[in-house]
Amino acid sequence: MEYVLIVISAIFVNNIVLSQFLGICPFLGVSKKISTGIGMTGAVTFVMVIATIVTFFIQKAVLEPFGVEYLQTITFILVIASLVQLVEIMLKKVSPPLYQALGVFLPLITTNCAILGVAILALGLEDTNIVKSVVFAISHAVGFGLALITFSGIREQLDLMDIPKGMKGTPIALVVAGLLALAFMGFAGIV
Amino acid sequence: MNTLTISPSPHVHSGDSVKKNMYGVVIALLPALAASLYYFGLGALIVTLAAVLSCVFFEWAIQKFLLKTEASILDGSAALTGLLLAFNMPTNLPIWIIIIGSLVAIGIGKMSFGGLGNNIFNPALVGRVFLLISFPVQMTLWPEPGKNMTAYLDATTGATPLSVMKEGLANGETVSALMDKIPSITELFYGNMGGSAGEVAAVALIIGLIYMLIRKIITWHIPVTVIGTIAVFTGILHLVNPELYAGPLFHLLTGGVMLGAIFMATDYVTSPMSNKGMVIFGIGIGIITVVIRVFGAYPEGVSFAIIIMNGFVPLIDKYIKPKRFGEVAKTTKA
Amino acid sequence: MNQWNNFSKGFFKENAVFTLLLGMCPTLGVTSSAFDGLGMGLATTFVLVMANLVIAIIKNLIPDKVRIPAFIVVIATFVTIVEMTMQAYLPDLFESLGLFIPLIVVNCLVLGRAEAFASKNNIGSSIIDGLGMGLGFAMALTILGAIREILGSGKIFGTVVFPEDYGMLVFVLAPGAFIALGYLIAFINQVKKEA
Amino acid sequence: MNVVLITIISLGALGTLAAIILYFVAQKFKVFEDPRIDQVEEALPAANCGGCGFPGCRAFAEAMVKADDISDLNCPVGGADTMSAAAAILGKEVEAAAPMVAVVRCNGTCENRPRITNYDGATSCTIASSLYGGDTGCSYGCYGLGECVDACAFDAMYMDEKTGLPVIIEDNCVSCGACVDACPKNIIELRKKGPKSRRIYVSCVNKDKGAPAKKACSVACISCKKCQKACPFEAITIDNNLAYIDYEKCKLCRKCVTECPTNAIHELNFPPKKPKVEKPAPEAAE
Amino acid sequence: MAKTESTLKNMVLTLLVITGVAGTSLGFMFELTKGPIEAAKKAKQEAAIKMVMPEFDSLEKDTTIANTNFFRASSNGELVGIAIEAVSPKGFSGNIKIMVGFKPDGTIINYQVLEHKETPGLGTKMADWFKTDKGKQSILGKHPETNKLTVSKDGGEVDAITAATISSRAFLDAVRIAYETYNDNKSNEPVAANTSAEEGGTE
Amino acid sequence: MLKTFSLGGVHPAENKFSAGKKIEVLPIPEQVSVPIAQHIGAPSEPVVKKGDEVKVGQLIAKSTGFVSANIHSPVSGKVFKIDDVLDASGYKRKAIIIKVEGDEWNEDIDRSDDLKTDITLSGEEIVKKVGESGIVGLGGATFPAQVKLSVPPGKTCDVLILNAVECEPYLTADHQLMMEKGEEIMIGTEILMKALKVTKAIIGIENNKPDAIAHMSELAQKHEGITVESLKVQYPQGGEKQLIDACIKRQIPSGKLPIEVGAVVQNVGTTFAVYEAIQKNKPLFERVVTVTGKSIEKPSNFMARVGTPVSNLIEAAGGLPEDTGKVIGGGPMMGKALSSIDVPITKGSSGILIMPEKIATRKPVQNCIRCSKCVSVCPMGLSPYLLMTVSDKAVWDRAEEEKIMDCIECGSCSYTCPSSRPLLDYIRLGKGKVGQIMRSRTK
Ligand SMILES: Cc1cc2nc3c(=O)[nH]c(=O)nc-3n(C[C@H](O)[C@H](O)[C@H](O)COP(=O)(O)O)c2cc1C
Ligand SMILES: Cc1cc2nc3c(=O)[nH]c(=O)nc-3n(C[C@H](O)[C@H](O)[C@H](O)COP(=O)(O)O)c2cc1C
Ligand SMILES: Cc1cc2nc3c(=O)[nH]c(=O)nc-3n(C[C@H](O)[C@H](O)[C@H](O)COP(=O)(O)O)c2cc1C
Ligand SMILES: Cc1cc2nc3c(=O)[nH]c(=O)nc-3n(C[C@H](O)[C@H](O)[C@H](O)CO)c2cc1C
Ligand code: SF4
Ligand code: SF4
Ligand code: SF4
Ligand code: SF4
Ligand code: FES
Repeated sequence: MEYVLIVISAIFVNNIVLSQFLGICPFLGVSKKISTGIGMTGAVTFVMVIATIVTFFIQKAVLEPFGVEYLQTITFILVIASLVQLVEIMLKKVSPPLYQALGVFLPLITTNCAILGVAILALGLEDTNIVKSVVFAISHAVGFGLALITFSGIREQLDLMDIPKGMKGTPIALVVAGLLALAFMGFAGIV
Repeated sequence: MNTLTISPSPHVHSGDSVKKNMYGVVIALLPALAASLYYFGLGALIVTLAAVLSCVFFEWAIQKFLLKTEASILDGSAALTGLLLAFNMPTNLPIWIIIIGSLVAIGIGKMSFGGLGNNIFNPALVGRVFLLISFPVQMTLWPEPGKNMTAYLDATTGATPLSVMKEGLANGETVSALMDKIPSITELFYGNMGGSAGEVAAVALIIGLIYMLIRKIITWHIPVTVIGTIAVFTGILHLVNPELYAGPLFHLLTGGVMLGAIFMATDYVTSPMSNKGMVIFGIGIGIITVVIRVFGAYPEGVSFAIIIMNGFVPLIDKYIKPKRFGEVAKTTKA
Repeated sequence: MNQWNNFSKGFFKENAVFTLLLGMCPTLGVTSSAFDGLGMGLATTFVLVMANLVIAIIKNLIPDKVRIPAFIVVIATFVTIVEMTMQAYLPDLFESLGLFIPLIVVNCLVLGRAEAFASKNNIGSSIIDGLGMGLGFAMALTILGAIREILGSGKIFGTVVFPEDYGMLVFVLAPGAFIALGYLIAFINQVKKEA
Repeated sequence: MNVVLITIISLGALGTLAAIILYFVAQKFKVFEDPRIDQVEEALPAANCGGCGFPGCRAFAEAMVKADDISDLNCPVGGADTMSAAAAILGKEVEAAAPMVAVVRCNGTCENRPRITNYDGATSCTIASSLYGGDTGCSYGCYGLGECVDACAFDAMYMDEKTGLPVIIEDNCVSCGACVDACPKNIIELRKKGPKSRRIYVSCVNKDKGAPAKKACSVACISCKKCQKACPFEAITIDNNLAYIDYEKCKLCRKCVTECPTNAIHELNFPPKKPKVEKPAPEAAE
Repeated sequence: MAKTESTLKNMVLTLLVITGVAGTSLGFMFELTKGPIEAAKKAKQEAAIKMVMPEFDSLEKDTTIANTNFFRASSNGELVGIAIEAVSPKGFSGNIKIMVGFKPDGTIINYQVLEHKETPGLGTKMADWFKTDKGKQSILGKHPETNKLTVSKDGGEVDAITAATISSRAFLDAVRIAYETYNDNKSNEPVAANTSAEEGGTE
Repeated sequence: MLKTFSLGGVHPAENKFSAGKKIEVLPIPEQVSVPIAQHIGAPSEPVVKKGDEVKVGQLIAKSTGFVSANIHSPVSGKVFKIDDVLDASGYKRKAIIIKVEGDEWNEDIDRSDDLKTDITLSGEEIVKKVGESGIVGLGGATFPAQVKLSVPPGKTCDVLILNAVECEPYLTADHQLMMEKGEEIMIGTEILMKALKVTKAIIGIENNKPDAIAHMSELAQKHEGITVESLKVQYPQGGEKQLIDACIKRQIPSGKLPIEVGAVVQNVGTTFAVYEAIQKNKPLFERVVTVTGKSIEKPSNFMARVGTPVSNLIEAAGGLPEDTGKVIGGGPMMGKALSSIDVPITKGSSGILIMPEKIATRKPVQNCIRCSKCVSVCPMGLSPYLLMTVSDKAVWDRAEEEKIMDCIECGSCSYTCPSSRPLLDYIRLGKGKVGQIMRSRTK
C-alpha cells in the first residue's frame, strides 16, 4: 500500500513538473513533438533511476558515516554529471539507434533539476531504503513523462492551429502548462 | 451574360452553422435555467446575467482591442460559455468574482488560444476551476434551494449532498446514516438540493440531452460513457462496502455529473473527434471523477476530470482514429 | 566587446527568463512573493559571478572530457557556500527557498553561461556577463514574484495593497506561476516588438 | 579540522574516481564524428528554408562537408559571404554565385485584364488552378490569391490590393525560390540581379496566339517578334507564342522595351527615361 | 591557447585538484558557518518558546521524554508554563509541527506553528487564525479539558479556517497531542535548579 | 432495413425536378467541338485533319494507350479546324471542331429501334469491341470501360454491379434511361457478364426511384443471374466503393481497386452504351444529359451529341434564367463549375445544373469548431478537418499518414461543416501534393 501511495503521489498529486516545479526546462524545451517527448522521458527515466541508486549509496556509505551531509549537493551533482557523460559516451558506441533517439537529450539532463531533486527528495522519505527510493524515482520519471507527453501532444495540436501572434510559442505553452497544473490540482488530497 | 461563379465542389451545403449549434445548446439549457430560477430565485438570475454579459463583453473587447480581428460574438459561443460558467457557480457569488471568472474563461481559456475552436481546455471549466482554487470560501457556500428566493448575497447557506457525504465519511459516519441527512433520491432527481446554479435538476438536464440528441447537435457517446462509467465504478465500490461508499444513484444525481456529462464534456472543441476517442474520453472522465470524489480532497471532481481529460484529447486524437473504410481487410499491410 | 552591452544584455535582450527560458524551475518555484524572488535571484547572481570568474581563470587547464564535471564542481562549491551562509544568517529565507537552493547547481543558466561565455572569454568580461545575467535573472524573478504576490494575496514585498480576501490564490500556487509567466513573456515580446 | 580533512578526502576521491572511469570509458567507446559539420552549420543562416535544396541547414552542412566539389552547392539566403565563410572552414573554394532576385512575370491587373468569372473557392492558387484557368480570358496569368506570398519566409512579397498581383520587395528577397515552387502557374522566375539591380524581363507568360492573348489582356505578349528583331545580343527567344529574355545574354540595353507594342517588357531600377533620347551605349553605365 | 589534453593523467589531476580545492574551501566554510547555523536554529526555537510562554527567567528541557521537546519555564523558581512540541500527520499535505504553551493548569497560553507544508493562503492561515479573537476562532485561554477543541463541523467549539478544514483538524489534533503529552508528564515535576535559558535550550 | 454502406454519408435535398421527363433528342448543333481528352488516361490522337469530311460514328481520334479511348465523330460534316478551345476543365485544350452538314451516319450502324437479344460475340471480342467503340464510364469518372473489363491475371471477378444509384441530387439521366431503355440495359448487362465471365449481376438503385426499382425488377426476372437491390437514399451510395460495400458487404482495401474484392462496377449508362456498341455497332458519341435547376423553366433529359455547346442544351431547356450564379457540369456534390456556357458536352457530362446566385456563393469560412461532423459523415472514415489543416500547413507526411489518398472527393465533409470550411478544396490540394510525393518516391 505504501508503495501504491508513493506511485500515485508522484505521478498525479505531487507531479514533479506540474506541482513541484522541477525539470521545467526540458518540459518546455523538448515538448514540441510527441516523439521527442517520448525520447526525453526514456532518457530521464534511465538517468533518474541510476542516479538515485548511486546517490543513495553515497549518502549512506560516505556522507552520513563521516558526518559530511553538507556535501550532498556537490557530490550528487558530480555523480550525476559524470553519469550522464558516461551514459552518453557508452550509448554512442553500444547502441547508435538508441543514441540517435536519446542522445540529443542526454546533455540536457545534467542540468535537469528533476534528477538532482528526486535524488535529494528520495532521501527524505520516511524509513527510506533502496527499493523505496527506486520506486520513488521511477514514479517520478513516469510523472515527468506523463506531463511531458501530454504537453507535447497539446503543443503538436497547437502547431496546427492559429494562435494569436503575441501568444505564439513560449507564452501559450506556459499558459497550457498552467492550465494543466490547474487541472492536476484536482488530484489534491488523494494521498 | 452573367458573371459565372467558379468554386470547387460540392456546390451545396447542409445549411448547418456554428450559430445553429450554439443556440441549440442554449435552448437545451433553458429547462435547467428554469429549474435554477425555481430553486434559487433572484440569485440565479443575477449570476446568469452577470456571467453571460461579461463573457460576451470580454470576447468582444479582446477581439476588438487586443487581437484586432473581426468580432464574432454573435455566434453564441461566448454567451454559451457564460451560461455554462454561471451554471457551475453558486447563486450567491459576488459579481466581482463572476467577472473575474468570465475574464479567465474567455481571456485565458479561449482567446489566448485564438478563439473559438482553438482552445484545448473547456473555457467555462477553466473559469470555474480557477475560481474554485482562488476563492475557495465563496465558491463553496451554497444557498439552500427554495429559501430566500429574493435574497442574493445574504441568502442562507447550506451544504451540498456531496459535501455532507464527504464530511460525514471523514468523521467516520456511515453512508446509510448520511443518506438520511440529505434529500431523497426523487428530490435529488428534481433538483431540490444545494449546488451550483444549473447542476441541480437532473430531470431538466436530461430533457436538454434528449433535445440535443434529436437535433443531432451531439452524439450519445460522451454523455452515456461518462454516466455509465460513474455508475459502474461507484456501483462496484458500493458493493464492496456499502457503508463506506455511496451508491451509484447518489453519485449520478448529485453535483455536476449530469451537467458535466451532458453539456460540458460534450463541448465540441475540447472533446475527441472520433467515436472511439469519445468513448475513451468519457470513461476517463468517469473514473477521474469518482477517484476525486471518493479519495481526493474535493467533494466534487467533475470539473477537474473534464479538464484533465481535455488535456489528453490531442493524444487521443492522434492515436485513436475513426474506423477507416476497408480497414478490416487491411490486416496484411502492403 | 562593449562592456556595457555585455552587462545590459542580461536585462532585456538576452534575459535568461524572458527570452532564453533558462533556469525555469526557480523562476516558477520560488516566486510566490517578490522577496523570495529577489533572494533567489541574488543567490543565483552570486554563484553565477563566482563561477564565471573561476571558470574563466581555469578554462584552459581543463581537459575536454572532464569539462562538465569540473565546471559543475566549481559551481556546486559556490552553491554550497551560499547554502551554508544563508542557513546561518538568513534562516527564514533559506527555509522558504527550500530545495531550490541546492538546485541552483543545476540551474541551466549557470552552467549555460559557464559553457557558453566564461569558457570562451576573459576574466573581466566573464564577471560582467555573470553580473548582468544574474541581475537580469534576479530582476525577472522579482517582477514575477511581485506580480504573483500582488495578484495572489494583495501584497507587494509584504506590504498590503488590498485585502487578502480579494487575492486570487491560484497565483500563489503552481498553475498561477505558469500562467503569470506566460502572459508576462507575451507582454514583454510585445513591448520588444514595438520598441 | 577533522571535517575539513574528510571533506577533502571524500571529494578528492570521488573526483579521481569520476576522472578515471570517464577516461577509460571514453577510450573504450571512442566514436568519430566530423566536428566540421557543426562548424559549418554555425556559419549558415539557420533559416532552414530549403532554398539550397536540402531539408534544412544541418543537412546542407553535412552535404558540404561530404562533397568534394562544392561548386553546385549554394545557400541563397546567406549569399556569397556565408558560402565563403563555410568554405573557409572546409578549406575549399567557392565561386561567388551571381545574386538573383524573384520577378513576377504577369502584369494582368484588374484594368489590363477584365474579369469574366468570379472565383469563390478556398484562397489558394493551386486549388483554383485545378478548377480553371482563371477569372479572366487569360488562362496563364496570375490568380492573385497569394500562394507565393504565403510561401515566402522572408517577408519579401505582398499582394497589391489594387492590381491583385504579388509584388516583390527586392531588398528582402534572398532568392530562395520558395515562391517559384509555390506558384502553380510558373509565373515567378528567379533572375540575375543586374548591375545596380537593374533588369529587363517580359512580364507575361501567355502562350496563346497574339489575337486571343491581346483580347484577354491588354498588356499580353502577342509574339509580334519586334523585340527579338530589336535585340542586338540575340537575348530574346520566342517560343510557343511567348517572348523570353535570357538574362545571361541580355546586356540591359533597353532597345526591346520601347519596341514592345503592348508594353509587356518591364524594366526595373533604371533612371527615368528622358523622352525620345536613344542611348546607343550597350551598357547602362551611370 | 593550448588546451590541456584529455589524457588520463591530466583528467585525474584536474579533477583531483579541483575537488581538492573545492573540498578545502568548503570544509573551512563549513567550520565557519557551523556555529552561526546552530545559533540560528537555536534562536528560532527560543523565539518560539518565548512566544508561547509568559515571562520566565529559567528554562529547562525535560530530556526524559522521548520523541519530543518538552520545556518547563519558571520565573523565580516557580513553574509558569510548559512548552511542548507536537506533530500531527493529518495535515493536508504532510506533517504539521507546532509548539504549544500551557499554563501549569493546562490552559493554553499561545502556540506557534513550526513546520508544515500546507497550501499557501489556505492551510498557512493557521499561523494566526487560532490566535485571532474573532468568532470562535481563538484557542488562546481555552483549556482542552473543559473546552471541546475540535472544529465546529465535528461538533467542537472552534471555527475551522475557511476552506481549510483539513488543516484545522490537523492543527487541533496536534494541540490535542501536545495536551496529552502535557497530561502524561506534568507530574514529572518538580523542576529544579536555575538552569539558564541558554543552556537548557538545546541538547 | 435497406442496404447501405457502412460508414458516414449525408442526405442532401434531392431536388429531382427533371424526374419522369422523357428523354428528348436534342437538335444537332451547327458546329461541334470534340475535345480529344474526354476520359481518364492519355488524350487521343486525331486521325482527321482540317477539311476532312466525316460521317456520324466515324473514328476521328485514336486511343493512344491501354488507358485511353477512341473518339468518334458525333456529327457529319467537315473538319473546320483542330485548335485549343476552352472546355469543361476550365483550360484551353485541343479539340476537333466540325462544321455540321446534314446527318449522315456510318452505314454499318444499326439505327433501328429493334431490340437485339442474342449475344453473338465471345467475351474477348466484346472487350475488344467495347474498346474500339470508345466507351468510357458514363458515371462520371470516364474511365475507359475495356480496361475494367479486362480482369488482370491472378485476379478473379465474381460479380458485376450496375451502378444505377444516381445519388447526386438533381440528376435523373440514369433514372430516365432505365425507365425508357430497361430492356437494352438488361441485355447490356448480360453482355458485360459474358465479357467478365460472371454469372451474377446486381443492379443497385436508390430507394427514391421506386418506379425504376419496380420496372427493373420486373425485367430482371427474365434474365438469369441479374437481381435488383434497392438501396437506402444516402449520398454517396453511388461511389464505387460504397456501392460494393452496400451490395455485397465487401470493403475495398485502401489504395486497391474493386477487382481486389472480385467486383466490377459499371454505370447503367455505360451498360446501355455497351449494348448499342455490341448489338447495334454504334460507338459512343451521344449520351443522356439532364439539364436542371431550381429556376430553370423546363428541366429536361436530353439525348445530346458529344461536342454540343452547353448553351444549346440550356436554350432547349428554356434558356439561362436571370438569376443564374453558377453553371455546373454534373451534380451539385461532385460536379464542376463551368467558366463559360460555350464549353462542349463530353462523354462524361451527366448533367448541366443551373444554380441561382443566392445559393451558388459560399458562406464565409469560420474556425473549425472540432464538431467532428465531418468525421462522422466521411464515407471513407477519414478525418477531413485534420486533412484540411495539414494540407493548409503543408505537412505532407502527416497527410499521407492520415490516408489523404483514400478520399473519394465525395464532398460530404464540406457539405456538412457548420463552419462552412472548404474542406474538400484543401484535401484535393493535399491529394495532389501527396500523390506527387508518392510518385517521386517510387521512381
Ligand atoms: C491545491 C489545494 C490546496 C489545498 N490546501 C488545503 C490546505 O492547505 N488545507 C486544507 O485544510 N485544505 C486544503 N485544500 C482542500 C480544500 O480546500 C477542501 O475543500 C477543504 O479542505 C475542505 O473544505 P471545507 O474546509 O470548506 O469544509 C486544498 C485543496 C486544493 C485543491
Ligand atoms: C462520391 C461518388 C458518387 C458517385 N455517384 C455515382 C452515381 O450516383 N452514379 C454512378 O453511376 N456513378 C457514381 N459514381 C461513380 C462510381 O464510383 C463509378 O465510377 C462508376 O459507377 C463506375 O461505372 P462507370 O465506369 O460505368 O462510370 C460516384 C463516384 C463517387 C466518388
Ligand atoms: C490507374 C487506374 C487503374 C485502374 N485499373 C482498373 C482495373 O484494372 N480494373 C478495374 O476494374 N478498374 C480499374 N480502374 C477503375 C476504377 O476502379 C474506377 O472504376 C474508376 O477510377 C472510376 O471510379 P469512380 O468514379 O468511383 O472514381 C482503374 C482506375 C485507375 C485510375
Ligand atoms: C454541445 C456543446 C457543448 C458546449 N459546452 C461548453 C462548455 O462546457 N463550456 C464552454 O465554455 N463552452 C461550451 N460550448 C461552447 C463552445 O464550444 C465553447 O465556447 C468553445 O470551447 C470555445 O472555443 C459548448 C458548445 C456545444 C455545441
Ligand atoms: S520573393 Fe520568392 S525567392 Fe524571394 S525570398 Fe520570397 S520566396 Fe524566396
Ligand atoms: S504569382 Fe502564382 S502563386 Fe502568386 S498569386 Fe499569382 S498565381 Fe498565385
Ligand atoms: S470528400 Fe473525402 S474526406 Fe470528405 S467526406 Fe468525402 S471521402 Fe471523406
Ligand atoms: S465539420 Fe467543420 S467545424 Fe466540424 S470538425 Fe469538421 S471541419 Fe471542423
Ligand atoms: S532550472 Fe532548468 S530544469 Fe530546472
